[in-house]
Amino acid sequence: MSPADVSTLAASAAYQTSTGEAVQFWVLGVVAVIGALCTILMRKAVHSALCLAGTMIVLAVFYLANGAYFLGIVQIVVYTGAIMMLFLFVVMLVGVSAADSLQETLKGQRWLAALCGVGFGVLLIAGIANASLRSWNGLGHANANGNPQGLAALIFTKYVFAFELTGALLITAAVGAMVLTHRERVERAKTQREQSQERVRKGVQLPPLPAPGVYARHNAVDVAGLLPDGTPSDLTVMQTLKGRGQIRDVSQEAIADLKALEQRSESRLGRERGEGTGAGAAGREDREGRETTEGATR
Amino acid sequence: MSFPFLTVTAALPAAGAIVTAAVPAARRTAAKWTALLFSIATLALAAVVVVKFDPGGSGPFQLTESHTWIKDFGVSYDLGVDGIGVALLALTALLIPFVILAGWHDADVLEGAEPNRRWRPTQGFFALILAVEAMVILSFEATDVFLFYLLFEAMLIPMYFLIGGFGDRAHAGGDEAAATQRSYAAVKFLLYNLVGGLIMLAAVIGVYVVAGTFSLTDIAHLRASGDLSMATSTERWLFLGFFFAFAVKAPLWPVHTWLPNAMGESTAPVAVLITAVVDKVGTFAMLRFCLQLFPEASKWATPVILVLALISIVYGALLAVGQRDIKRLIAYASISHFGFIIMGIFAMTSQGQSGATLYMVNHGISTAALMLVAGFLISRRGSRLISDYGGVQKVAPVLAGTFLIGGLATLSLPGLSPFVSEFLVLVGTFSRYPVIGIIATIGIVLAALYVLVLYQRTMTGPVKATVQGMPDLKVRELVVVAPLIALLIFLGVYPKPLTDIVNPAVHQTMSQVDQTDPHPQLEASR
Amino acid sequence: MDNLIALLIAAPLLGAAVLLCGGRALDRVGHWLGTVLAAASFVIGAVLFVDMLGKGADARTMHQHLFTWVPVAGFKADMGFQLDQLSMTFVLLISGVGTLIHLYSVGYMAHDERRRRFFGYLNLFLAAMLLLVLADNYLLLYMGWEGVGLASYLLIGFWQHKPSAATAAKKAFLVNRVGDMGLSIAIMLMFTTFGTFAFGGVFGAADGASEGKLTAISLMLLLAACGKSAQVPLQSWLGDAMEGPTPVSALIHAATMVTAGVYLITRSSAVFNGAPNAQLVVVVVGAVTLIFGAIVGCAKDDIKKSLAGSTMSQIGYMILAAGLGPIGYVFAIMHLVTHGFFKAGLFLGAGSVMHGMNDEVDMRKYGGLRRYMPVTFVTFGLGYLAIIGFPGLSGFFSKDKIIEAAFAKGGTEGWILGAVTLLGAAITAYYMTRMMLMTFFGEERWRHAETRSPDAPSAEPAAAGRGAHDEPHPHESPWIMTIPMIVLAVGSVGAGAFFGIGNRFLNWLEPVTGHSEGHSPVSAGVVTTATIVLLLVGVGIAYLQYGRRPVPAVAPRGSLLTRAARRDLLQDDFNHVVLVRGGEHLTRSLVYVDHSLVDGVVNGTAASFGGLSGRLRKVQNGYARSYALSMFGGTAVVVAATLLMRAV
Amino acid sequence: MNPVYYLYLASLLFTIGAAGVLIRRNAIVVFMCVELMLNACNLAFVAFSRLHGNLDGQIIAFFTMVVAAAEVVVGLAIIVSMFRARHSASVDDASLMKL
Repeated sequence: MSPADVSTLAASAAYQTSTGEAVQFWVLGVVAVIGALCTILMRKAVHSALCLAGTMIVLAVFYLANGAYFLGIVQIVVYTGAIMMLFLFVVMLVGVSAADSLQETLKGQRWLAALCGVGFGVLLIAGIANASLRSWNGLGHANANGNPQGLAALIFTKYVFAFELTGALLITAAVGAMVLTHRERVERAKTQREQSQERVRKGVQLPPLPAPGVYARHNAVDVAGLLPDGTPSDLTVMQTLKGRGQIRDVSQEAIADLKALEQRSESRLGRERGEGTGAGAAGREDREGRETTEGATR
Repeated sequence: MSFPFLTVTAALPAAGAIVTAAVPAARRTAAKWTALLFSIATLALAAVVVVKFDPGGSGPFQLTESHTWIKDFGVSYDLGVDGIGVALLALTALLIPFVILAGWHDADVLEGAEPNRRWRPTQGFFALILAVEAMVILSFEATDVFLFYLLFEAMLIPMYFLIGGFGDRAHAGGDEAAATQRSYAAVKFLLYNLVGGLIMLAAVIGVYVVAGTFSLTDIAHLRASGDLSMATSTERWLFLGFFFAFAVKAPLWPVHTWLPNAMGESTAPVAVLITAVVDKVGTFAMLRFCLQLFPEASKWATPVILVLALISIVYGALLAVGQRDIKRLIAYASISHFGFIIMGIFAMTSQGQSGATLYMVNHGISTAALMLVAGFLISRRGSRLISDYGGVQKVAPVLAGTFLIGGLATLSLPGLSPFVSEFLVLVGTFSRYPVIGIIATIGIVLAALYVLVLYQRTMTGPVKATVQGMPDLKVRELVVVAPLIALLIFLGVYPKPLTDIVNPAVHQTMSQVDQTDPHPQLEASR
Repeated sequence: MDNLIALLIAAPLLGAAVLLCGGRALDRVGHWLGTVLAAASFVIGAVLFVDMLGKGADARTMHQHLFTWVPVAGFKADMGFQLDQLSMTFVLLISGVGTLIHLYSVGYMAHDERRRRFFGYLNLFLAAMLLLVLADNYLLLYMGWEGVGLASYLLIGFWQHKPSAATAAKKAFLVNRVGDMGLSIAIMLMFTTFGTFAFGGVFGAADGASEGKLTAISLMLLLAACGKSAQVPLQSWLGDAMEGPTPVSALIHAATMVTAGVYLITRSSAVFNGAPNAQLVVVVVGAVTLIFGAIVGCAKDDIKKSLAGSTMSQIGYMILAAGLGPIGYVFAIMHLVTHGFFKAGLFLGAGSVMHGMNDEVDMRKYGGLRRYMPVTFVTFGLGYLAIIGFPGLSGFFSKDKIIEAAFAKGGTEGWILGAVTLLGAAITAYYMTRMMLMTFFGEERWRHAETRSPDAPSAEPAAAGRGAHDEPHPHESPWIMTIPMIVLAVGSVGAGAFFGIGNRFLNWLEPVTGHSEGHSPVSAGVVTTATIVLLLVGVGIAYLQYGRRPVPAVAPRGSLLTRAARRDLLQDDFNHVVLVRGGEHLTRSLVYVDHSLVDGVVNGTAASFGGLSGRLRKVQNGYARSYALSMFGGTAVVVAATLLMRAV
Repeated sequence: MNPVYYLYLASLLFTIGAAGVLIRRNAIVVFMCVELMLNACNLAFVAFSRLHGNLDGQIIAFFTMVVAAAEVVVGLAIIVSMFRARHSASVDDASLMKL
């Protein structure tokens, strides 16, 4: 075949991607966008995290499709696998089911944000549109001897300093995280005696805390015990759960149960009354019956 | 190169400021003496500069020094003095020792104040005074616009602390009222001058953009060789930028209102520092920068400026008549006098400008004399209200006498130096703008009015109970006042030494503005 | 010989310096030192006078140039002196009368604890006055001009503890300042016209200048003269100036300083001659003041104030004469000298009377004093005869000449002026006779006079040492006070004849002032007789009013004119209402304006800025999200900008 | 189809993430949105590297991931300590940054 054909073929190859990729793009792209939207719209952090994870996986696929095999894998393993899990841990720590209300507190914040977002997006898209990116050349040449090898070659030659620096950065980040979350013990721990004396001095709850889980229906660490007047006692539940708002208040249930009991007794009484009337009715019936029978004999 | 006299003259008080500030808190008297000695040494050095200065010398500036400072912006550390600069430099160096001596006890720790080893007001007071002296002297020497601007702004800082930190203890409304008044005055002073400085900064940058250099001499050469192309409008805007700053500093009506507060609330020596030393930088800069950098624009603006100056003269005098507070009265009198100075500068006649320069010097001396004596009076009774005094001359004749002489100098009595300068200014103005000159002479009468009313109310009449047993001037105070009065009389009868120094510089300025004195009609007609 | 001129001034100046700066050590000898130095000045003057007489009439002008005072391009003022016949006349008058009055003061101020300072001021005055008449340029003259003003201020207010005295002093200085304004403007005009203000230069070029210029200069000089010589409309200060010690009134406010205006006009004759309109104004001012002063003199009961009125009137004569031009200059000066003698004598006499009467100044509380103080009576009487122009005495010669000159002006002006001067002579005779009669004749009204309160208007504290304020017992003053009076009396008797006969004075001064004989429509004889007749009329009326009838101890209400005259013809009230009140309101309103308007604008700006920032700080709500929003918006704007840039 | 569409997608995701940062109050969700934005950038980088035919873009994306990891670690630590301090993870509660 002639060089011209080769060139045109190369060109067409250079200007078009395979239809399969196009399909993949349009399908997964929609998924990614939906995931992103869900990320910012879900009321519960957990759901957001999951949607984000989904989006990330989609992106990983796109990386692979774009010939960034190494990144694709890393995206899945490190990002979706590690970082998002880290997120989930924190979410657990802070409260899985803690749903923050979506109504806005700052005046006009939401509308302005939407406006800016739309404007910004339009700007970016316009920018990309009027940037002349008609021609593109694939990674075939760059990935000639393997994508990871290519990256490695670059990282350890051209970008070696940046690489080292990122290493230092990671170390620093790790130390920083420890520093931030670590609580320094300023004074020596109190002995049991001191604690007890202190308690006595303060006059708070000398005996051990009362146990939760009255009216236990399941592993009821989240159900506060009730005081004699039927109100729940904070002493019986752990503060973290309380902070997450995951305490189930069953005091009303007790009263509800009482109501239910009364109704049941009512109904029972009502049934007895119902029997009485039934008897009377029967009496009338046979009295009439007698009359009718008497009337028939005459 | 030769010995850098100018730098040393400015550096000496600066060093003095540092040394004084470093004196241990307990050794207050030592601090005072240190400051005094340094100021006297500066005076001696200034005398040397005056001697070395050759009035007939060639070139615009003498004793010049030049070092590149910020190469990229063409900023250089250029020093040099002409006759005007020398005269004012000498005035500054002369006044400071008296200011220090007069303020000997102004920054003492009051009795009953709990001893605090960190608290060192005395050291601070005198160190600040010396710092101001250093900056003012350097600003008289600077021939680089940027350097001058730097000092012009920098001297506000020590002045701010002097006004706000060491206010007049004599205050009607008690200490709290005094403190609030004082801080108000200090802030007002700072704001006014900062605004002026800001506008000037823009103009300074403009000058660099137009001329490409900050050096006065270079700009003069450019102008002479015609390489300096400045559009008329540009020149006018730049001129206004500079002039506004100087007018605030001077102060010129209607941006004068900071002066009465500042002078009223600060101690007498600081008030002298303000009006006799720092404000002179403004009027000096009008001569040095406004006229030499923007001659055309100066001529363009002259009518307006003259009218403003005229207003200042009459207005300041009238307000002085209406004051109840001795120091405020003197402040308004100063406003009137600054009106005269500015009028003389912009009359564009050699009489007017020589007169204006002499006026700066003489007004410095006369106001110092009057204000310091007033300060002594106030320090005796702790009140600034005129109505609290009366019949002082009966109990303290020397004080009254010196006060009267200071007052007579203020109303420019012939035989005392202010007369010469004031008359020169009037003649210089009259020869070009007769009407303005005539109206300005009203200032003479009003000056007599406010001075004599002040003297009559405070010094004459029956002795008031508050004044009974008031001590007369002490030796220290006499040492302060006597030389000033002697100088007033000497310069009033024999001003030649001063004029000899000033005239060439004025002639040079006139040629820069290319103005010539109007000829007498008769000669003109012939 | 020329170099002695400076010494004339130096001597009293030295005295002033020593006496004012020297401490209490000089208290006992100070007054003698002052007197001696004044006398020294007189001696030097006499020596120079003799030397001058030795020269030819035209070679008599001496010059001395000390140094250049104000050398500024084009504007050159010398510290130089010029001594010619005119100056010499004044030098002798000033130093002579000055010395006498120094002598008198030694006695008069004997009991004042501040006597040293008093003599210091007197010497200062002498120095300034001599400088005034010796200066060879107007600026130096101005220096002396204000110098005498200062001395007069200090001396009027010498008893500063009296508010009245302090006020009077201030008033005098201020009114004089108005005059000085005129002088300074005149100097400026000269400078712009002639390029110089030295006598020689100005007078040399005067004829070259336009009449308008000359008129302007002359009027300005006249204004100055009015201030110094208490001429209408600036005369109001002289009456109050009597608050000063009597010797001061005699020296400064009768003999010397107040005549400086006449000197100025005569000295500037070259300028005035070129400006006839200005001369007319001068004449009018003189005439008005002549009558004005005379009327005031008639009404006052205070002996010194009455004399002050008379001084005004007499100086009116001089100014009028000077305004007549070459006809009158000489006679103006002549009258000035004779007036210096007899008016000083009269004042000293008045002082002596007060001295003997516990400083009582109200003539209604005098009477019949001739028996108790004969010397004073005689000297005062001679001065009286001299001033009313009794034939043969000095006043007669000088005043008569002026009246003739007035007629000689010619035309209706001449007639009017002549009539005015004659009328003035008559009134002079009237009020002087009145004074004489009330003081020295009639019954002794001071007996059983109620104790005078010490704080009476012109209580002179020198009296504190002179016995209690009970019924006065008049006595003759000590010799040291009478001697000067006698000398002055001799002068007031003889001077006129000495000057007038043979026109000695005329020939003496003519080279300087020039002279032209005007031909008067009426002969000298007629004028003289008219004068004598009128003066007799004046004396007669006065005798009928005060000689025949007893003088009431309390002033009668009097006619409207009298009451007005007692109040200086309401001129002070006018000043008070218009100038003082108006000025006060003006200044008050200006103070308000300055505080609320000029300052208010600035403060208002500051306040508005404060409010603006107060509103702006609400944007900083601390919510990270809103900060992020603004960041995001900013980025969007930046991106938009870059895109636009690239698009353009 | 043209890889430029990846860029459009990236910008879309980026904008969504930015909006999320602005409207969500829960610090963790805000963090997730930041991550979303970072990922959008990564996608853009990858697409660019493909367009330009060299691997530099991927390198940058790689570094972005590393930095993102570090950032997440620190950020989450901050959130945790913040939650300890006041029992909430709302960014609006940390509003002391005002005058």
